[in-house]
Amino acid sequence: MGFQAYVGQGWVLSKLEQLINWGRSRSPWPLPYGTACCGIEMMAALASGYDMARFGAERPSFSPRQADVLIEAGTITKKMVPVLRRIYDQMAEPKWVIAMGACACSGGVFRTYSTLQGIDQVIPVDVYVPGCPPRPEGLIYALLQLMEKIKQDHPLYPQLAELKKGV
Amino acid sequence: MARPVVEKKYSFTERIYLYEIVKGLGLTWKHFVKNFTASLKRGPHTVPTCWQYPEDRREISPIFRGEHLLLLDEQGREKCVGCGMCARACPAKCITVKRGKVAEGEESRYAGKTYCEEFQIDLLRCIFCGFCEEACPKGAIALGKGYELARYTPGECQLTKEKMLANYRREKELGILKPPRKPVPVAGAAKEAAAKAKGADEGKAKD
Amino acid sequence: MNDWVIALIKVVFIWTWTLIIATIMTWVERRGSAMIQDRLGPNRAGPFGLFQPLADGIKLFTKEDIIPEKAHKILFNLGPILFALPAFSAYAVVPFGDKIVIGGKEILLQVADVNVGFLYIVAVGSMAVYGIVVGGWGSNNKYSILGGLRSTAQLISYEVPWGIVLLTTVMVYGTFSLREISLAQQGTFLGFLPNWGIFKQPLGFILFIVTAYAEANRVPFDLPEAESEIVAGYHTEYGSMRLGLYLFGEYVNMYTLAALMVTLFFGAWHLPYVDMSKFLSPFAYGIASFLVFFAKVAFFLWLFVWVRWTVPRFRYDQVMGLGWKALIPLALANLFITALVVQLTV
Amino acid sequence: MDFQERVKACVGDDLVSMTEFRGDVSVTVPRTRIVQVLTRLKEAEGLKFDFLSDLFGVDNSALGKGKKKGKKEDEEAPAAPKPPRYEVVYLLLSIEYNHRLMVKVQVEEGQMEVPTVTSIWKAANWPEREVFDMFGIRFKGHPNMKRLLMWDGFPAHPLRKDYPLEGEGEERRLVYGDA
Amino acid sequence: MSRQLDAQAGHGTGDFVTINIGPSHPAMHGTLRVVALTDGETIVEADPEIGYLHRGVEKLAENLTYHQFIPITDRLNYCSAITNNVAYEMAVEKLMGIEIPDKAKVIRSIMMELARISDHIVCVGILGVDLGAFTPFFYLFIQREELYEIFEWYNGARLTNTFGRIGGVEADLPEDFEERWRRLVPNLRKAIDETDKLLTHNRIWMDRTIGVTAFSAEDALNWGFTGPCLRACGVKRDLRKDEPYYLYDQLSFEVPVGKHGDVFDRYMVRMIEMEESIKLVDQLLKIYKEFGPDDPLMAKVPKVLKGPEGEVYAAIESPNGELGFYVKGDGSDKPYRVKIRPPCYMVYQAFPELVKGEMVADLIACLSSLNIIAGELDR
Repeated sequence: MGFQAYVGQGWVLSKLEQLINWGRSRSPWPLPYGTACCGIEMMAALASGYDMARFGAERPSFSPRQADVLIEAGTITKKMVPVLRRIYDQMAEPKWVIAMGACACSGGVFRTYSTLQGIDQVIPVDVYVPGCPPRPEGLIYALLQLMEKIKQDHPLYPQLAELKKGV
Repeated sequence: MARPVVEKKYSFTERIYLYEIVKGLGLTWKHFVKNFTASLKRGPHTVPTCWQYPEDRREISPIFRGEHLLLLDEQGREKCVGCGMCARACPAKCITVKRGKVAEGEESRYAGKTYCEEFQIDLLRCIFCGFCEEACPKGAIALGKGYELARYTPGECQLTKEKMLANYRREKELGILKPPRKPVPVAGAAKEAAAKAKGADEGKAKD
Repeated sequence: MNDWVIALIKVVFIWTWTLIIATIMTWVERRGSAMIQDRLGPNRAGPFGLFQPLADGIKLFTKEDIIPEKAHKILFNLGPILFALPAFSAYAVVPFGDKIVIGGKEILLQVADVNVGFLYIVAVGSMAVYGIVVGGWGSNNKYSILGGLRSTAQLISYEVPWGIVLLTTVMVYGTFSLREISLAQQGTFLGFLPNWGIFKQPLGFILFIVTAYAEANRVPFDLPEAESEIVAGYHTEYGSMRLGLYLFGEYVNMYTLAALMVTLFFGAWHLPYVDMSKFLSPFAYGIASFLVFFAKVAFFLWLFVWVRWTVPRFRYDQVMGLGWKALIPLALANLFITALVVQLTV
Repeated sequence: MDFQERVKACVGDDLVSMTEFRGDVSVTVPRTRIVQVLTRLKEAEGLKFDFLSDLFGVDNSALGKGKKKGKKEDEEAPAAPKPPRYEVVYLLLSIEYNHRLMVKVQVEEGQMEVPTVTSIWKAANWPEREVFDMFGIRFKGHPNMKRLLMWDGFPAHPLRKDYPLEGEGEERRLVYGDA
Repeated sequence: MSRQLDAQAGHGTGDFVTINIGPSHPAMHGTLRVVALTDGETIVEADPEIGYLHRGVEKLAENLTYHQFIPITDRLNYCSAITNNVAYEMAVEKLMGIEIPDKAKVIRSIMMELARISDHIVCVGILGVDLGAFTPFFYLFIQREELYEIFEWYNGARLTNTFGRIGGVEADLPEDFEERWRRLVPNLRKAIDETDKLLTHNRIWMDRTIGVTAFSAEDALNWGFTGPCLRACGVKRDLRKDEPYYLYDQLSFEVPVGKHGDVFDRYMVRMIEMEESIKLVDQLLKIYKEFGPDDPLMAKVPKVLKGPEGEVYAAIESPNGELGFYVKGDGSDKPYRVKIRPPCYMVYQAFPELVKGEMVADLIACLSSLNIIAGELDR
């Protein structure tokens, strides 16, 4: 069926979709992949000063099966690339990636032989957070941006989601 | 390699687990009650130690190093002359500056004879160390207070000249511009002045 | 309305009630732990974050269901069911109130007044071990196997003191049926004390609460899913709704154990000195007894959360050492003393 | 300075050269005699260098280039005997007397082999592996002579001066099942 | 490395299990990997693998000028960035023979002691979390937020505060520094006291930490231990006392020393050191008051720093131990070779010795008590 068939979302299905998106955006369990200085700032965001648990991200799960958002905080060296790739592949499907900090987004100040220049060469990234390290508010702002992105997701219409991703 | 063997000595209250555990429970109960009553109050900042970010923003320092600004002088003219000193001073080499000659008609818009046609900072590389601000001879660039920089694609994270000027205007209205930097008193200054006053030519600072 | 319809209603009521309690418990755990730690806890999903468990449920429900390729399919699926089922079914014999009269019909506020209530609970309680071991072994992951190993050793070695303490309470009340035990805790004891189990069995209560924490895998005995040592213990490989079942099973297990503690030691639905049935109408009395019972259970559920965020975790051999070298001798001593006392007084 | 005399006496005839810069005394010792010299320095009762603070390599191939520009400097360089390219530096510290000493060993491009000092200090285990990883200098008698910081399949020795900063595009293979 | 362990397990008696406590593990500080050969729960042999955060900082140093390398030193031991900055600047100043003014020395000492407190906060907090006690981490981390505020009001960054310049300090202490510090001290002492009450006399904590991975003094010295891990083994060695730099010879503070070098002693040494640092900052603030507002903060330093030919090694007492910078100049404006002597590098070497025969839970406890910071470890 062509794309037109999906233009009008049935009232019922779109409501269910919004419910699913609401559920997913309200409890993003993070996989805190903290390798360097941004890991300490992510701890500050999870700790009581800024409390990312207010957004439902209270249960950091280190097992990739139970995590939704891979918060990649810190430098990824070329030695770490297979580990990162394997963990990303093990995560269950509706998964998102926040690249926190200059080193994760683009290799930052370390343009050296052993640093991966940006994790988007290895895994798809949903939200880039500049800063070295970004303030905890910056990370929570990124989480809010991610929630907006989840809200526009189409879990029940895979083709629509592909089209939207393409645009 | 003999490992020292350690024998444990407990006082009676430590030997039975419950006394210490109950004391710990008492302590956490105090925290719980304090926070529970605090959280019932209205208003964003209820629990004193927790800043609920989107509603209740924490006060940040006047000299916080955040998103960059391109400064205008009093007559609203761009200070930047496109010399590229900041690009050279940047440890992460994330600034690209393209210098252009000021055309006749636009003296009112630019302070110097040359200006920066194109000024781009790759925020994904920048480590916000503030060296560009220190290295700029004209004081044309400064680090502002923006910290909400998360974007969906790397392209949106490139800071262009327009964005920096827009940042500057926004922060100027909000009145949160950074106070001008106080010059740092240098040790040799007093002796330096004395030496110059005496007109001693073999003064040690030949720079 | 004949009997089996009433029984059906009671079962449905209990089933939904435990589910509601389990969801509220996730919320209480998150907000409670946040309050203890000087922070706020979820407050985005609904007022005070009340819909947070709902959001977690929806997210877990719609997550991709991963079965690891080298995992043992049947055992992997069986694990959570074997863990959650005993937790739910253990509640069949625990009374949650006295009697209630609706439309002239007197209904017992207990699903099944089995006169061997205890044996049923002990039997079903030890079924939970299979859920963890089967899940741990089935997911073919070193951390899970370690988690499964630890949980078998811990649960089995803590069933012994648990059983002995239950035995002593049976000796005190002389009956296995939980209903009679609850009824027996009416009135006062030695003049001024309420006739509750805790005053007859203080040491028994302490032992019971310690072993209950081990049964429910709660800190300081949460070795099977020690967060920092073996990543997530037995449910490392579990993803969406199976993980939900495990988490639910844990909370329902806690609820059952809390209800048991209240029934045995804290005078199930009796207020200390006042006898509610005298001045309340039978219908109101039924409701009141249910509320009093639930208030006590709520305190013990809060105690689970409270202790979890205060106390560090044991090491594996210390758990075993404490179980065998400390709890079992104490339980046996308690048994002999009670036997002596019961023999002399009767 | 009696400290320098005592060091000179202790090192004895193995002394190749001794320099002092900003208060840090550094002694150069022939490559094959390093273990004996260090044990002597450790036991000498006046010095008691019983603590190995650090051990690392330096690549001296580009030492002269930075300073003087211009043609003249190039002809004069080959005339002087080319100094040995690598240098392994041992930083010693005495816990009782609180003084420090730098013991240096020159390593030629040809034989990149230095006897290990893990027999004296167990603390030398990883630094020696790192010097091998970064410069390619092997340590004879080392229990576990393998790369430390880079992954095993890394082809080059990064801290050499001729190796570019951005590296030569080595990627770690992305295959599952690889330990 | 892990293949050789697998082989052993395969052909060995067959009942050993190789557990790969991999880089992404809750207690592995992000980038450490330990392949443990375990017999049931006890560890037969542990083989740590590092290098997962090796960013080539030393090679990068050879391509940046002296001044540009300062922000990179923040990223070494990122729990206490200021100590790395000061150590690097001290080494470069020693190389160039620059003497910094006294007021700059006082400000540097104050900031280093604050960084020491914040580093110990992270270490003790994470040690608690790894042993199951989550709450002390949160109580302590609130105080670290207050310390972040002090750093931020001083130079504009919370964590990676590029502190100081070669030749002195870039700014004077803000006016409200004294008032912020007076407000912080009671809360800090209360948080430390609460952690002490929650953990130190708790028998579960004592069982988990006393006698676990104990280490003798001469082994510690042989393995190159420095800092709290060495003091826990009973050696009274502190660079601030033995090789005093800046004003530490005028200040009075004791050096806490443990007896058995086990996890409990390392924990206690860090707790007492936090208390000592608070006293030190108070004394330093008294000295700071004697300086006038326009006393010099920077020495006379040429615009472009050219390092003379020669090599220099300067070390200070960082929260983890002796942090030393070896800087070799070759006359140009870029250092020829910079070697960083990270304190936790030598401590992590002895990890297989420390952990042999202990249980898996002790491996985790020992690792977080050593306070291994990967940025400093792998450079």
